[in-house]
Amino acid sequence: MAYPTAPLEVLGLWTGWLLMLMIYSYPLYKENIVFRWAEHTYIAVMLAVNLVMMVTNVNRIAIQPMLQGQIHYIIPIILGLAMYTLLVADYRWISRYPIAVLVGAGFGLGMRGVLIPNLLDQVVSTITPPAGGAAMDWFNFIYIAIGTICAVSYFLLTYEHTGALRYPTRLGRWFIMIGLGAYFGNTVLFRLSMLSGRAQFFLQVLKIIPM
Amino acid sequence: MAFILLIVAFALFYLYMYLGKQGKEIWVRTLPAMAAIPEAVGRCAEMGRPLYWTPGIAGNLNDSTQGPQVLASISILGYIARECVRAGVKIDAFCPIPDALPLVEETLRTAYLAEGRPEEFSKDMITFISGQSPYLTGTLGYFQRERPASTILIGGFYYESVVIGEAGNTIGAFQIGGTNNTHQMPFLIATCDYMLLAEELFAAGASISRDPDLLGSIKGEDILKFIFLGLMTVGFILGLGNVTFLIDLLRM
Amino acid sequence: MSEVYKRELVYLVTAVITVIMFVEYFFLGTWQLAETLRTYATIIANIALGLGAITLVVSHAKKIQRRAAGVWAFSAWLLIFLAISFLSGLAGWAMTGSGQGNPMYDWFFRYVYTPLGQTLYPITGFYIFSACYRAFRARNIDAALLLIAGCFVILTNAPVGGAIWGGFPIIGRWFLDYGQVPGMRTFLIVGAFGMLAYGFRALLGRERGFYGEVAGGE
Amino acid sequence: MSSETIWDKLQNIDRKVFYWILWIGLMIPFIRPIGLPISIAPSTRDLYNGLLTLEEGDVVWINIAFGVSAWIDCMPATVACTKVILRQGAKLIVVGAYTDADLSWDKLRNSVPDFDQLEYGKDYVYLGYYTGGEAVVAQIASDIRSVFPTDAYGTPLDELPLMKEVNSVHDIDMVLSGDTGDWGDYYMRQWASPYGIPMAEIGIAMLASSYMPFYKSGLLFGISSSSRGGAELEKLIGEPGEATVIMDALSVSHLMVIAAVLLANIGYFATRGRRR
Repeated sequence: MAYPTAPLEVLGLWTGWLLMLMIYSYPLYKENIVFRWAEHTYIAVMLAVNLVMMVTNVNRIAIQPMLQGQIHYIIPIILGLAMYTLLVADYRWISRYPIAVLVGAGFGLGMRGVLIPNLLDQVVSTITPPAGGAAMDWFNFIYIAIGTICAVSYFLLTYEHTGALRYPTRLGRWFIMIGLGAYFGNTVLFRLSMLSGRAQFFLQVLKIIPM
Repeated sequence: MAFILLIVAFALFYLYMYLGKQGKEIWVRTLPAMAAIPEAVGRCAEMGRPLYWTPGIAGNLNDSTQGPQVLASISILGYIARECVRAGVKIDAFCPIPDALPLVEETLRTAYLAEGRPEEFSKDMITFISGQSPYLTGTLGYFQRERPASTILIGGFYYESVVIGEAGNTIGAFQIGGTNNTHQMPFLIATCDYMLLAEELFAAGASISRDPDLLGSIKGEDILKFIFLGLMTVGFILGLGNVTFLIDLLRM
Repeated sequence: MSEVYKRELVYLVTAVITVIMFVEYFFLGTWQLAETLRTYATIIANIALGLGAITLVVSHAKKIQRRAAGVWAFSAWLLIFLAISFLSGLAGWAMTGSGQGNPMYDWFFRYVYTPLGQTLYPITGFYIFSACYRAFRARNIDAALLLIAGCFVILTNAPVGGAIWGGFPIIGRWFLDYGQVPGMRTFLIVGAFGMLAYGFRALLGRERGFYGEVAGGE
Repeated sequence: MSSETIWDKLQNIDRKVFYWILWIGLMIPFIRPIGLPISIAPSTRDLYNGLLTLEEGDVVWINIAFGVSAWIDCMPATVACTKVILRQGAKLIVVGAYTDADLSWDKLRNSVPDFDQLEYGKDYVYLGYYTGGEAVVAQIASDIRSVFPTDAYGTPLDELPLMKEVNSVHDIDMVLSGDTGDWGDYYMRQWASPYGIPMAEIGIAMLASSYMPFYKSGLLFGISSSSRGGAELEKLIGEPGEATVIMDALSVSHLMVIAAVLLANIGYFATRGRRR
């Protein structure tokens, strides 16, 4: 991508660059007037974009089908508007109905969705012995099985972690820490790779390095 | 097999909820994060600063993964709010999920009503900001301007967890975190004083209520865990001998 | 009677929809009714955004009205900019049917909204750096294990790790492929248990905390 | 406070110092590149080899489920994969799950010169933005036209030669999902698992971590992790690009993290005895 030449694009590039500096003034300096301005600008533009998306989405998935004869789409529109009764003290309770639909769909999909991938698949995967006979494969199998058993026992909430549970639960905590450490390390890659992109952009706009 | 698992789970939850109601004593391990809430509120009262609460922004209520976490967080908010009303501490609830707004408002309103101070409730306690990143900038700005003494980051989080957590640390806030999103747990552990990990998030509301009905379901969960631990142990031993019939059974 | 409308029927709606999702999953594969309900939920969640917008506008209007020190001017700017960008987007959509139909809105989208998103997401890079500094201290065995796993993975991901010592990527990859599995798998399992129990309580109408009621009927 | 040693001070360094060091440190490798060699992860190699099995006329579905904010992480790998796909003679359908999908498509289109030799509508198609999560992914599997009656430019699908014979998941030979969120899960659950369609993931680093079990179990034939995966793919196709350029910055920043961790621990152990 070459450095833009059209005036509006150049203006846009510099606007983005300045907004970046305004936002980064928070971590690099402190909360200040330019950060506050960028903060409010962002809140406004994001809400505007989301509202426009809302209008286009509702039009596409509800209003257009309704106009084409699928009259039942009036139901979610009414339920959605029922949310706004929150603003009227006496009728606030009506807003619970649309929420009940959301909560029901969320729980229904959530509960049915965890049974196989989160529970059965995980148990099967834990107890499936390695296909080959390599010592390292067997070591990994034993490590994962014992680790998972101990770590799950750490989450027993109605039993004291003493007696027979003392060592498995303590060991379980260590396995959890290893998992979280690896995850943490991996996330460092993602975050810093994005920040590198910004550092690159900073230099590109100033034409210190090519775009 | 998934259907059998669901039925077994529901039967166990129901059985122990029933036993709980019948008077069977159910002991639940104290969750340090929940035990720390009075400390968090007390700190705000001492310093005369507000308490910040957020359920994260990971998803709407109808999102299968994030919705239940947001609801669990709002359940805990009820408890926090009552503690705050008693101590005269101002709550600033940052709720970036529009469909959860009525629940947050209702929860806060009920807490004030239950403590006999309905007139102190104000809608201004609730801040809505649309979108993950603006919500983040809004929170950062708020932290520096209002300097809450304690922050409660419990719910469904995405990348904002580490930024809010670190920004909270910068202003010296006492922080309690909690999430079931594996990808954010390391950051809440790193930045918060106390943390509700995975299942603890869902159990937290029940554990503080001391309601035998709710405690019973936690006991049911533990029995289910024992069944799984048993399955895994037996399967592991069989696996060492390359016997796989249990695997075939579970795959049915 | 009003309690029935205000509470019990609400819980019933939640329960019925949850059960419909189950029936579809276990017995029918796909069910038009369940699909329609999910579409309804998407529409409701979309429309609810307007409620959030009203909340936000009212709260900033109050700040302007109060002339709240240090913030009211920003609130005013927020409302003005919100109006300009929303109305230009809406006008563009009404005329062209495209979300980015208006040149002004398109410019805001490309050069204000987009760069701000690109800026905010990476800000975590700063915070994760200082979080590493504080979290990765070998205060006890727990923290030491977190530190060791984290550092090996960091040195695996960056090309420089392998350049320093060829063993870093080998050990780090073991942590990524196997070392982290027990912990991550456990979160999947116990998180699922928690959600099942919580959902079951909601299904029976016993988990009412999130409806603003005090759990346990205190 | 006069007894405060350097180690005590190390324990309480102002965060801003770190942030400045990091910010400046990140820029240096862009000005003076180092060019450290990179190795190829097995999951990236499998992704590349999987793409090489494509035959002329195969149809590949690319889901762009990352916004412009994650371009640096996911776009280089998407660009490299697109080059391989087009050079294999396969056809391409692109969709976007984020509001800024059009910008991402422009970026992809402009980053792959191979598109210039091909014909829109016949060799590749951009269907545009869609929303609705897992339910809509399931819907597309059974009927693409119910979600995308037209392409992103308003042309009915039946007027596009490529789309004439593509109606459902059965007419697609491979799917790639580039993700920052949960869309890869949706495609795995609704496409790869029930229909056995080959699928690979182009994800941010954390997703590469969470999807590792699915790669191990064979549901995914390959994974590219973050910009590192992008750089590995760029190396595999022999065309260094945006990801390769930032690898040095990654090395420097990761080294800084390690240095900070070392410093924190040295300080911690040096002061621990006294605190006791």
